[in-house]
Amino acid sequence: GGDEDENNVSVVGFSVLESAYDDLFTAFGDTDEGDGISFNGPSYGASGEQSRGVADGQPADLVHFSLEPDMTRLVDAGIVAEDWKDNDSTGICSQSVVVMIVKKDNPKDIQGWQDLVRDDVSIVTPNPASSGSAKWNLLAAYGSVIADNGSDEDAKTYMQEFFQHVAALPDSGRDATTAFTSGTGDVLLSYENEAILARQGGQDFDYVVPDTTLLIENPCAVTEDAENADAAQAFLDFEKSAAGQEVLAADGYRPLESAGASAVTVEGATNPDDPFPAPTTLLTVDGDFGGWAEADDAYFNDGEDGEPVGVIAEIQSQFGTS
Amino acid sequence: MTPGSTLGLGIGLLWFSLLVLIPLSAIVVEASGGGLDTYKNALTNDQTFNALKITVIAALVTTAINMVMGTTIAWVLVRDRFRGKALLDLIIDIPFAMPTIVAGLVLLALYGSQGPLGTSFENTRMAVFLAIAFVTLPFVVRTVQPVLEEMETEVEDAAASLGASRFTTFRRIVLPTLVPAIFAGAALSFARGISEYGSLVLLSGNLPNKTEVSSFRVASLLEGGSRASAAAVATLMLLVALIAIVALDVTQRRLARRG
Amino acid sequence: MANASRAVGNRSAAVTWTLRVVVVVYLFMIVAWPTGLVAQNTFANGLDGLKTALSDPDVTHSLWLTVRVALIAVAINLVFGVGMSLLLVRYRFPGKRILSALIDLPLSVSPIVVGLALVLVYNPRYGWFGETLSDNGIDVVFATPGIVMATCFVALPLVVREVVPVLEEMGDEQEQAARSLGANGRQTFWRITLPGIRWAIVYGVVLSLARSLGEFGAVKIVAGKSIGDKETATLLVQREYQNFNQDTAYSVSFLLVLAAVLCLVVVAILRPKPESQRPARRKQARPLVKEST
Amino acid sequence: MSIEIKNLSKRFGDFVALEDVTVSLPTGQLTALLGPSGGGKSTLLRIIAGLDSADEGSVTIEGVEATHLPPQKRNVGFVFQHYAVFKHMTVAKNVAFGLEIRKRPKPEIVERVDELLKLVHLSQFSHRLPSQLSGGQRQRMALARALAVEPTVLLLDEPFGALDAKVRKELRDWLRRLHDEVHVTTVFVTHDQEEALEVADEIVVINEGRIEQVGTPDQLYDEPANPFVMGFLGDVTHLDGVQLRPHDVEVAVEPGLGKGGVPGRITRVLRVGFEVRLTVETDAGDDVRVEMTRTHARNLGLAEGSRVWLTAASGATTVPVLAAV
Amino acid sequence: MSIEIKNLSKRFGDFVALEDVTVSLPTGQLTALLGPSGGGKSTLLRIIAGLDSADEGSVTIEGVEATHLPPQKRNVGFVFQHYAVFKHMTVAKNVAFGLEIRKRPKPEIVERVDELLKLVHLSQFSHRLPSQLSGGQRQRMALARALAVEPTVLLLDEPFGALDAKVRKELRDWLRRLHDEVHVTTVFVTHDQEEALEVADEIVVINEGRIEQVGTPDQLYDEPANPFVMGFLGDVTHLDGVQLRPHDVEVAVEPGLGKGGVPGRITRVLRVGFEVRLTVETDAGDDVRVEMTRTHARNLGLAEGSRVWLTAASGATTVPVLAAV
Ligand SMILES: Nc1ncnc2c1ncn2[C@@H]1O[C@H](COP(=O)(O)OP(=O)(O)OP(=O)(O)O)[C@@H](O)[C@H]1O
Ligand SMILES: Nc1ncnc2c1ncn2[C@@H]1O[C@H](COP(=O)(O)OP(=O)(O)OP(=O)(O)O)[C@@H](O)[C@H]1O
Ligand SMILES: [Mg+2]
Ligand SMILES: [Mg+2]
Ligand SMILES: O=S(=O)([O-])[O-]
Repeated sequence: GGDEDENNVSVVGFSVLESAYDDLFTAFGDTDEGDGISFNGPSYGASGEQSRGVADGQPADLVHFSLEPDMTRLVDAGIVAEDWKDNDSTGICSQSVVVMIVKKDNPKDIQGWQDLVRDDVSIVTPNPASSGSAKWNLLAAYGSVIADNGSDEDAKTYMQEFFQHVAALPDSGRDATTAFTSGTGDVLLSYENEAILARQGGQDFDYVVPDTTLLIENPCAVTEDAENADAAQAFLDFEKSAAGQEVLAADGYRPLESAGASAVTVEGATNPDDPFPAPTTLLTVDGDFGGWAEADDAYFNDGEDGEPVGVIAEIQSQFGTS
Repeated sequence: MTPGSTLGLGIGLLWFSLLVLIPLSAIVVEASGGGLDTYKNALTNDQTFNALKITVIAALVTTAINMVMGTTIAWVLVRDRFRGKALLDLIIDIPFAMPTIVAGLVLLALYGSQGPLGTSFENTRMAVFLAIAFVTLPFVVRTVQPVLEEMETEVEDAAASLGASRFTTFRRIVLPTLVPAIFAGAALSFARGISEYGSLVLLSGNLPNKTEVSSFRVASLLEGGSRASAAAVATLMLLVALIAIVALDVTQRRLARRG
Repeated sequence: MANASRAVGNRSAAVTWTLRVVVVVYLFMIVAWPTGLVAQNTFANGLDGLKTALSDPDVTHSLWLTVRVALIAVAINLVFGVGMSLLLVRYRFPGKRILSALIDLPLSVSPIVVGLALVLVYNPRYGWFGETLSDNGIDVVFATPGIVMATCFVALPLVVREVVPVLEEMGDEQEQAARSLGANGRQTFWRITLPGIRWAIVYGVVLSLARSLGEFGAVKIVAGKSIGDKETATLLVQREYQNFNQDTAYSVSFLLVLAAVLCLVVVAILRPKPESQRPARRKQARPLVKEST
Repeated sequence: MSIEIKNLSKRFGDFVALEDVTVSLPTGQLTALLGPSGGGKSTLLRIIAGLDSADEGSVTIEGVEATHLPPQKRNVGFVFQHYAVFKHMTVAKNVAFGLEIRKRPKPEIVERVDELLKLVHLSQFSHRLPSQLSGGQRQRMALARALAVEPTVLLLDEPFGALDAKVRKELRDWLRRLHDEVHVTTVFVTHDQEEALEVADEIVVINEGRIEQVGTPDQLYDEPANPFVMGFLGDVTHLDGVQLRPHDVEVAVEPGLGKGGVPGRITRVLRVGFEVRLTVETDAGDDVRVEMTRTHARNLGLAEGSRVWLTAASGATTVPVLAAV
Repeated sequence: MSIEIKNLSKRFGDFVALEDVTVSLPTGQLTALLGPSGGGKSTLLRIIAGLDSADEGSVTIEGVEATHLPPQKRNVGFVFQHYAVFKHMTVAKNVAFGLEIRKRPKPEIVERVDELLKLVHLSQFSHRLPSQLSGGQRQRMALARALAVEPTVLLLDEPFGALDAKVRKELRDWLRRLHDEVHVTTVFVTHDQEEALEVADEIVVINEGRIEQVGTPDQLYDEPANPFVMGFLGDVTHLDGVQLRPHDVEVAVEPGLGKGGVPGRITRVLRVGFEVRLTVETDAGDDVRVEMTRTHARNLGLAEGSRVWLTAASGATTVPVLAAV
């Protein structure tokens, strides 16, 4: 949007990004580079849907998705440069981990992945067809079995049980939060930053960082035909800088190592002074699933192009929720 | 047709086509692109099937409620007299004029867990029924009301003078006269019920197989990038809308013919 | 009715009261109370909620956009509606009946389907016409024209539905009289036809306005989730509510409800009074009734 | 026996629609309630039928005290001006309605409906819907429907008011003949004096909620009780300070003996059928209307411009002008 | 000069509404188009006004070839049965409409409207809306509106059809007088023969799209061209193999000389005003209707049951029964 405005950067981001970006816009506006640059008409929604929107023509100068395949779609469409990863942060702007959001005081005492498939527990996680958060959650769940020395078969069995406990598959990470806060399910799988943000916003629940979890890395890029490429790039640079990462950290994102940001107190975190506890086992997509290019096909391919259906997608479809 | 009116008709049809006809056909074309398989796959998906089932059931149930309540309301508005009746008449149209998203919010405020009633209807089937009952409320009332107003009370006098009791008069004389209007309203109510979206956004929780209705199914297929499947479900919904419109047209014509 | 007879009028008091109470309670529970709660929630903290909301540029932006879109859509529907009504009532042409039925179609199409339909045709990348239009610098989807079209679509039949019956009832005798007195087509339309249907047009416009201000689903699909200058008030309500800003959501909702109710009040005031407030019908009708077989 | 109405009053709010009406409508006869619009005719008829209730007074129908009976217990047939047909039922179903309500056996109903439709000449239309009938046919159907339940009295509220002149005349004759066949006590409302004079055995003139006069057509025409009845029952013209009927004005082509009549000049001659209608402007400047047969006019050689002298015929019904309404 | 209609034909689909109609309607006169419903009267009038177009034939109005002129160019005043008043305009505005369209100067319009409203006796209603007028007043307003543009011809389609009998009669007289004042060529449609006979200078009888006869009221009444016209213009009864008017039947109380007349018995005596209507059942079983004056009936001492002998009066208009329609 904001085509009329020369110094406007149009942003397309994934669903939970909004309030962090609002803070970033403000902080960036206070810098010299950011002076006079505006961010009217940003758009936030389920990562996959947002990515498809841009591929289908929604105007964007700067895109910030939940996960890499959504960026790859734009590279394939020629909207984002092939070399979008060639920088210090390998194209990543923000980080988080998968956490379990539970009711206040954790009445069902949910601590880890095996608790999710207990008889009395129902799960809310978004729909992988549109949401990035969903794919992170499902991979984390699958990976937790492998990390526990399980086989792929064990993991599949676990995922089958998992889906039996799913109460709702909202369209985006944010929709999932709304569903959970309005009473659906006993546990919500989400970004750590979303848990912290919601608590900052007055939502009265707790969250658990399980022992085994997955590192979330959200990619970002300036588009090829950006109307305001310089301004967009300046903002992106600011976001990845120490100052930018500190802003993000205050909103619950784990700072990028490459930025060298100093520690901040994070309101809403379980322990505001040690906001980002390290899990016992931190899985990564590159390290444990062979990178997104492989993982997306292997686990989430919906088989529409006649290719083999992804492992998780297949299990999910058996439960009729797709 | 004069040249001027022909030109007017041309422009009107062009706009109508660009706005309505071509886009709606695009849905059918999109869905049919992959042959019948698209329909088969879309509709054999359990979640889709359940969404359609829930939608149809909710629309049917609320339509049935509307047929009874709508007729009763119309009756009271036309035949009864009491203070504040004009206000009731106004209230009937509120669901039609109120933005649907707000309608959901409004119902949530009363029937949600934070509402004064202590009911927590959010994310339940009750919420779906409630929302659809709310948005479809005016249809039967507004189709029956004018017919009742037009109806000569003399006809009822005639039945009475022929020996019919009030109940018999209602059942054999009044009701048959109202039936076409009731069904016309029901057709509109059903069509609207089956296509409801906005009022459910904040209210139904959109739980698959439980409270997810077909509009959400289309939206979510679309968000998930399955345009063809979305179009297939949309085609089905369009078909129902068309049938409702035809039913409406037929009943209205029958009403007119009866004179 | 004025001449409600004994047989019809004095039903037993028990039945009258039962029906009356059932109707009042039902309407109160379904419509009146929930609607009232919006106001209550909006003013829970006095005027603060409303003030805060209105100081948010996104809110004012969205309200302004909503009003602008609604006005444009109403203007388009007005011209289309009046023109179409005239054609449907005063002229004969093949396919007329189908057209008149199809015009009602938007009333029963899901807003999501409307959005999907428009996207399929006007999307700049894969839409049937979208590419061509976009190459010529015309953006429809993800831009205001799309929002206007979606709004036009859902409110399309409202003017026609109001005007057609009035035109039919009016008949063409007055127009013929004007012609015989020397008026040409244009003069006849402006001086005779239009004044004859002006109230119907006003109702149609007011109803369209209410509907246009409140459109949600179709716009949501077409607009592309953009905040600020492409976000209508209803979209903002959803976003704010889901972003845990219930106060803003209620404040904007309240404004929308207020607009809707105002529209209805206008219609209620303008509509001719029902039978009961006119002189007794049987007397009035007599000289006009001529039997035709 | 008959319909006895005693001291009946009816008010709508402040408005007095009927004021202390007492009248007896004879059994087996065809009685007309005649009067101007708003006079209270329909109100009276509806009270007899039980469709409205009186504020005061009583109604007795064929010996049965009926003041407080509901309409369905009065066994009264009512025919409405606008027919009040049941639009969703066929002609036969309409006629059968009252019998079905009474749970008569099927074959009996079929037979009776057939018979009635034959009576009103609608046999071939029995399966049509009312919307497919002409106005006159609808009205005949409404009559058959009312007759089906063998009412003790038949009440018709301006039964032909909604029909056009020609059909109205036909149906008028037909009603008279029907009554001569069926002989049910019949009361019909009209505001057309010709209709009343032609059809009724007895006429009740009602005006402003009061009964002005009751009598046979001849009585009313020849001995009107007051100027209102005189004016309402036929044409009236003014001559020399009195009201009289145009055919009671005698025309002479030369001044008579004595007073010699009122001199004037013929300004208009109109022939309708075998009747001639003259307009005479008197020397005083008044217009007097005169009617006579064509033969008579020809004998007198009357034409536009003729000078004439007018007198009231001997035995003419006259009323002083001052009292005229 | 006048309205000349030549070989006019009009079809609606297969249905022939007018078939080769040729007629000349004289200037300055009041002409009635008389005929039964569906005969084509309105169609003819609308074609003259240009509101419909003919399939074949030509229309000339006061010397101007008008066949293809649009209505607004014909300078024709048209008055519709249901008035077609402009509901949203006051009476004065209605009347002024045609003048405003013609962009006449304001003061002239005001003056002319005043004058016309005076003519139709509506001056005190000039600021009312049509809905506040009675039917008769509305029709007078419609007339004033049509007259305002000083039309060369004034066309009225059943102008009084929607009014009730009393008002209709009043307006009829008023139209006649108005025409005598204004003298504009006027054509009016009616299906009421009495209206035509009373008001028109000349009558055109139309039936089934064809012209049956053209003539003055007297010509049509006394010398009907065919049984249809005879039957349509007045009452007809049958006597001894011929059709004739009821007042042309002579009644004797004893058999006459020679053939002696048709014997019968009076079955019904009906007095309406100064006229008496008898129904006589002949010995052959036919019903014959007879009309005579009351005096005549009294002189003969006629009553129900009297035995009488009937003959056709000498000079009576008769038509053989077989040819009757
Ligand atoms: N339900 C009513 N409420 C108020 N006034 C009424 C009602 N019914 C009749 N009236 C008044 O009572 C008076 C008599 O009415 P009624 O219908 O009996 O007259 P009518 O003689 O039948 O006249 P018409 O010939 O016009 O039918 C009228 O002035 C009428 O306005
Ligand atoms: N627009 C039309 N389409 C088809 N048929 C028509 C149309 N207008 C008139 N007719 C037919 O043409 C015939 C003559 O109609 P017209 O209106 O001239 O009759 P009319 O003599 O004026 O009768 P009425 O006294 O009932 O007004 C009728 O049978 C009528 O049904
Ligand atoms: Mg009456
Ligand atoms: Mg006609
Ligand atoms: O916005 S999500 O992609 O995380 O749903």
